[in-house]
Amino acid sequence: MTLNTSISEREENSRMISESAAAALADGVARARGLRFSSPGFDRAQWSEFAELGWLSLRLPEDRGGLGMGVSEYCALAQQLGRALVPEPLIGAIGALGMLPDAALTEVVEGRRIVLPALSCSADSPTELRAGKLYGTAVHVPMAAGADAFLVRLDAGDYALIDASADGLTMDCANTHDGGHLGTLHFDGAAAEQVSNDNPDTWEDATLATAAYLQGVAEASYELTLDFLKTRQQFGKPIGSYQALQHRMVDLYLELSLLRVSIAGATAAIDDGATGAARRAEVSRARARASRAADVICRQAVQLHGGIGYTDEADIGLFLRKNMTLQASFGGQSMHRRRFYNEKGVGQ
Amino acid sequence: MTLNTSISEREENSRMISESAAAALADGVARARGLRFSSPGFDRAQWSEFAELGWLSLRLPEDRGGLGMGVSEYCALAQQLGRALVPEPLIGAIGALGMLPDAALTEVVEGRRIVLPALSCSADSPTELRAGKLYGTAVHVPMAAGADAFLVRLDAGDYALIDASADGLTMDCANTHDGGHLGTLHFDGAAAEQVSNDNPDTWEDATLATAAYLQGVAEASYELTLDFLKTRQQFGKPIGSYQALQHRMVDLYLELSLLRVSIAGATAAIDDGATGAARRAEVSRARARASRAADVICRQAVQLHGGIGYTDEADIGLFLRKNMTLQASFGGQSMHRRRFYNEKGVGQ
Amino acid sequence: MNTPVTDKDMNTLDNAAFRTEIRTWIEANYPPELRNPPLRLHLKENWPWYKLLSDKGWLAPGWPREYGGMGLSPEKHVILTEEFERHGAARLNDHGISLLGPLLIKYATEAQKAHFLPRILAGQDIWCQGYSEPGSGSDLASLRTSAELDGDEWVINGQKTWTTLANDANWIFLLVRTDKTVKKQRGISFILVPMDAPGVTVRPILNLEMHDEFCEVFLDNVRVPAENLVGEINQGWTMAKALLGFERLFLGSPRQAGYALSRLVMLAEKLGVADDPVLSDQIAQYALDLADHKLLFASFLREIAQGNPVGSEISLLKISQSELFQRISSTMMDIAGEAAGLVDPIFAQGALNPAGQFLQARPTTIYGGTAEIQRNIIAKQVLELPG
Amino acid sequence: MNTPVTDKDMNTLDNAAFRTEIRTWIEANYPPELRNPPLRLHLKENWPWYKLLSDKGWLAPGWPREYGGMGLSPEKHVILTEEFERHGAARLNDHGISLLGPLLIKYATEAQKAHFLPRILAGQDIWCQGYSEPGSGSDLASLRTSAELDGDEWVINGQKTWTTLANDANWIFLLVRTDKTVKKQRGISFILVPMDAPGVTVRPILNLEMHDEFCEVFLDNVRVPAENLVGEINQGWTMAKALLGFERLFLGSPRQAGYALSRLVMLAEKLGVADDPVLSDQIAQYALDLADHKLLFASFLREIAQGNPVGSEISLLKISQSELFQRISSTMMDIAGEAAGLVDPIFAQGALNPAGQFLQARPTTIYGGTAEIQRNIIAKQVLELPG
Repeated sequence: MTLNTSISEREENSRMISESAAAALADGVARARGLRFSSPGFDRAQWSEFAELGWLSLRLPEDRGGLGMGVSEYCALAQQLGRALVPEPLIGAIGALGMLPDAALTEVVEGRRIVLPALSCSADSPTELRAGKLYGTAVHVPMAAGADAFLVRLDAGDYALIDASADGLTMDCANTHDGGHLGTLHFDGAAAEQVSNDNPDTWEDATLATAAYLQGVAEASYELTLDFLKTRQQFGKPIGSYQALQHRMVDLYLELSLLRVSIAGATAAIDDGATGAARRAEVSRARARASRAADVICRQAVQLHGGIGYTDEADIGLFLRKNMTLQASFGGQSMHRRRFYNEKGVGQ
Repeated sequence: MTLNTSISEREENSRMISESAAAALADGVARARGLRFSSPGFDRAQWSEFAELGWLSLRLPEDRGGLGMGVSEYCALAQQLGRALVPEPLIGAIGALGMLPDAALTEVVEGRRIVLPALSCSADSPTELRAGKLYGTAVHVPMAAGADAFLVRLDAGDYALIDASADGLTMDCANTHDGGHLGTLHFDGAAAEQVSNDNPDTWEDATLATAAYLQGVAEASYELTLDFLKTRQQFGKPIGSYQALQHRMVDLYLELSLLRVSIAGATAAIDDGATGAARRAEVSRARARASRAADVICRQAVQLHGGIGYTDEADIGLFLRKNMTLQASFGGQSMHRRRFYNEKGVGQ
Repeated sequence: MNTPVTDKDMNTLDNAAFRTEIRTWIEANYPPELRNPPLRLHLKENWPWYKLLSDKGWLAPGWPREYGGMGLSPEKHVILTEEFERHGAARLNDHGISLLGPLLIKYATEAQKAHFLPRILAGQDIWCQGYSEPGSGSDLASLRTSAELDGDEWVINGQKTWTTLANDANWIFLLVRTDKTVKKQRGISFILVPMDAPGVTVRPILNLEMHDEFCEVFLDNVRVPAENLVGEINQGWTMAKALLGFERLFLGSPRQAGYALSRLVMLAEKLGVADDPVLSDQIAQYALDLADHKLLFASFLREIAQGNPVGSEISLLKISQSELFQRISSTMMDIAGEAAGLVDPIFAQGALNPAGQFLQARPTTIYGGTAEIQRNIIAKQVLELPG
Repeated sequence: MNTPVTDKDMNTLDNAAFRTEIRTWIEANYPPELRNPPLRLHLKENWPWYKLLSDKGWLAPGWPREYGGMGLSPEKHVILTEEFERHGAARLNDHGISLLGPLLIKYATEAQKAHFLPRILAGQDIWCQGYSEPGSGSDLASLRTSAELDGDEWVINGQKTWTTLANDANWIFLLVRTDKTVKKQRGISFILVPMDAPGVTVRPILNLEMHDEFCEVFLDNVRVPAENLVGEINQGWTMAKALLGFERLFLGSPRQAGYALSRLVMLAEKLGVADDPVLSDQIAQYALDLADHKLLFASFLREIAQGNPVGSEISLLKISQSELFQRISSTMMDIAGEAAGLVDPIFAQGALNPAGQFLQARPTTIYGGTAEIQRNIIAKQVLELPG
């Protein structure tokens, strides 16, 4: 892993990955709309292309065959994913990949095998591995129907890797408003392999990348709405000329500006070497801000679009739906607000 | 006490008391301004007039020589007191009066003797009565410097009546921003008389009347601001023509409207016979709303007045200062919100 | 007339007795499978309820008894509505009943009344309302759908949108422009059009709940007889505006916010977070807001019941209830955590569906005049602010 | 020139060394009794600090060294300000230093510069700023104070208001109208007036803190020599606007909100409510808002330090910090309970004064352009919204 890359190097890398992602995702929102409520809700061919672009191995150290990039570059990518409402579960997959043993890596990095994380378990039915057999119930597994395997967090703390087709694994899927789904995985003595957690920061990265994805959602919503205000006419003038709406847009712009600096601040601090509590505080500050900003921006965006915003055919609703689904992904606002405060205090 | 007066009777009484109070307080805000930061911060001659108008004995049952009016009429009066920023501590005195033994009543009802309540004691120095001698420290006693006697709540629950000039009683006063003060009373074996609490609702009345006083403060602030918006010109037109300010005023109008119905609802329910938990819920709903509405209205009123609102010579600041001082009088927003919820639930 | 008429004037009952009678009947008769539907029902779904009310003579509470209505006072009408809502009764395809009927009664010819009113009461005609257009949302009076007289027929061209349940209706009442030379409110007329007339096309619009409650209606050289115009020509705007009073009251009913708050409390219990102090404090504030909102609603009701005119300040009710509903639904989303995005209820029992509540709360600050338009109205007409 | 000049160019130090030098010196020299004054100090109170800085040559960090300033880069200027604020150093009567000086350096004649600049540095002249007028608060360009040339003297009539510390000043710089026939921004000039000129009257205005920080200044046939005009006639507006950049940055400094948050936490501890979960959750949100605000502030600083032009979006900083300061101060009031109204600190130690913080927070959304004006500016100039 290349440590302590300079700021200018990171900025250059981020710009490049951002541009190439924007190009690769040029048909973004229309593609996302088309995949809604299908099974598995995303496109495996697209997944292979993402893998070819190196997105899956972006954070993997160079000595393990990855690109060894920083969270700055990762978040630059995640923003583009959010702008295009990319339904493929890349953030989960990249997180899981960071935990895999070397032997399991190649297929995954090349996009031939999709391993998704299953991190929460049912309180009534905790996940446990006994003699190579997995028991219990994992819940809230995004895009579970598209996985070839799952990296299951065990109730006791470690992980288990299990094939999606394993005997003794059954799955229920429930649709989410963004057109995807959450899977519930029931394990009844299914064969699984224990994986020891040697990369505790992998979920910190996923948390921050989720914040960046939400930043992309917020940015695109904001831009759609600003355009709408400039063009939609009522009472003989563009609605963006009304002061009450102008001030509301300024409030959204402030929230978005705080989100931008919050994520940029976190990525810079982490790539500069922040660890432990300092790192967690950075991640939580950015993640809490992201949920807050995306939520207020998407809600107001729909309101400012008026009746049109309430139709399924208007794209703005797709952003609201994605925001609804991601609000609590890798921890919601209140949890991260609390964690930030516990790790950091009032920062005086 | 005349129980269960009809709504129309109460409305008529309230209208009358409201009109006579408005007439008696015609020089209201200017008088209040003049008395600020003086000692005792209010006017004894005025007190006598209030007594003559029957305001002190308004809630006292007819069989004890009072007017036996309901909380509807009391709150109609308190609103007028708030509109005129009356500094005389009538609400406290009326509360104390409701607890006094018959023998002590006449002088007080006639305004010749001012008995004010001292309800909170210092945690370090609890108030206690031992063999007719009072010990401890009472805190946050509004307008203490003007009292002839105090009705002191003992830490154990009962009350003690003590002369302001009693040996062993010393007093410190600290100015409040409304131009009044809070007294700290140190009791070091001062002679006092025990008073048993036979009217637990007297402080409920005082709490509700404080809400009504704050309603008066909020109404007057709102009206001053609405006038200001209609007359103050900037960029060649009245500032009230700007949509952002119009919408802000509508929000204040909504808050004020909720406050009005909240207090009217509470007074009607209580005069119709609500007791116990139902009564406490009514009082707390109205009191919590009053703090919230007065606070948002007074703060926005100063903001909408612009630079002028920040000068001491503008009357709007007097309302803000009174609001600051009364926010927590007889319990603040969060305490009453909690009590309302505990007594009433979500009301489904 | 062939229409069902109730056998007694229910205004003669006192309020409590009236409420009991309504409640008893609805509990005994309302189809249980239609209670608290998560989405607005289509005609084919709510028809059993329509038919029941029609047979009972309770379909049109506000119409005079001589026209087959219940002739209820506003106060009793509100009690009836409260009891329906309390039981979770579905809303009907009610544009013919609540909007067109009163307008016909006030402005139509005897022939029009005799023809159309009984057909509404019998469920033969289901009406939809064609007011909004794609270019005229908040600015309704800028509508452009035109009607031109050609011999003894009106020729109608244009497009309507947000037409609720147009896909269920066999008739539509339209506001159309009949004079382009005068100021915009002045040249508008009120016309009745059968949905099967050549040139009428309906396209459902999916909303954020993926429901086709709203439609677009295209009118392409649609011809109707001259006598389908109601009232005087170019007076349509005034007529339509005059009938909005009672509708506006119901947009401010505490029903949605109250229902949402009860679901929030149940959800918190199910999720085991009911004792969280931050959440409790929020719920307490919502409970307080709801209680005060109910008092505000009751104060307007009292004015209407006493026959006092209620002005634009009634818009306060809609702002207050819709924004409270939105705040409550946001908290449901917050506590639902990762399940917040689910389409189906997260606990089937009690229909605990945070995302559904959240999405249903969205349009409440948009339809019937956006929250911004309501604030403009109050600022100008109640606070009398300039400009 | 007789002015004190520092013996070295401190820009040559790296940032850390520069910060250390400032910090060490201020800790050794700053008058302890002047730390963290609750109200803005008058000249007679802050004079020891003025004199210290003057003697040290650190009074004018932003002026070029050739004029007796420190000639600091914006980046180092910010570090210096951070260190002063960190130590709780009082703000001086600084209008001559921070506003007039740069304007004279850019626009004045050599004679004007040679006369006025050294007198500011030596503390001989204390300036105040005469821009606002009673009728022109947010709409500054509508000012009406006039100056007419009569022979070789300007005759000035009018009234200024919100003139900070005019009661301490011996000179005032004014924006005055010198041409009433052109559009309002065009006919404004910049003129220097001694406060002891006949016809100048000062009336202090008490503010909500009962402090006379602001004054009204009346100008009644005040005559000054023609050469007291700075720059070109009718160019005063443009000149004054051009110098606002750095001032605007400091209106968005996280200082007030950060100080208030530290006091809130101390107050909560003193009152024994620091563990209240609702309060903790609020404080956590403030801490988060403050942290993000600091990052936003730093991002603007970086632009300025790199010499990039910073546009109207800098108004975001002022909105963000002032409204956060207000939210924090409101929570201080909430937890202070019955003591919230007290004029003096409720705990002397730590100067815990909720009402003082609350009142100080009020004008931050008013002065330097109200929060509403700032939003107008961003809407038009940054978001490019129409109208």
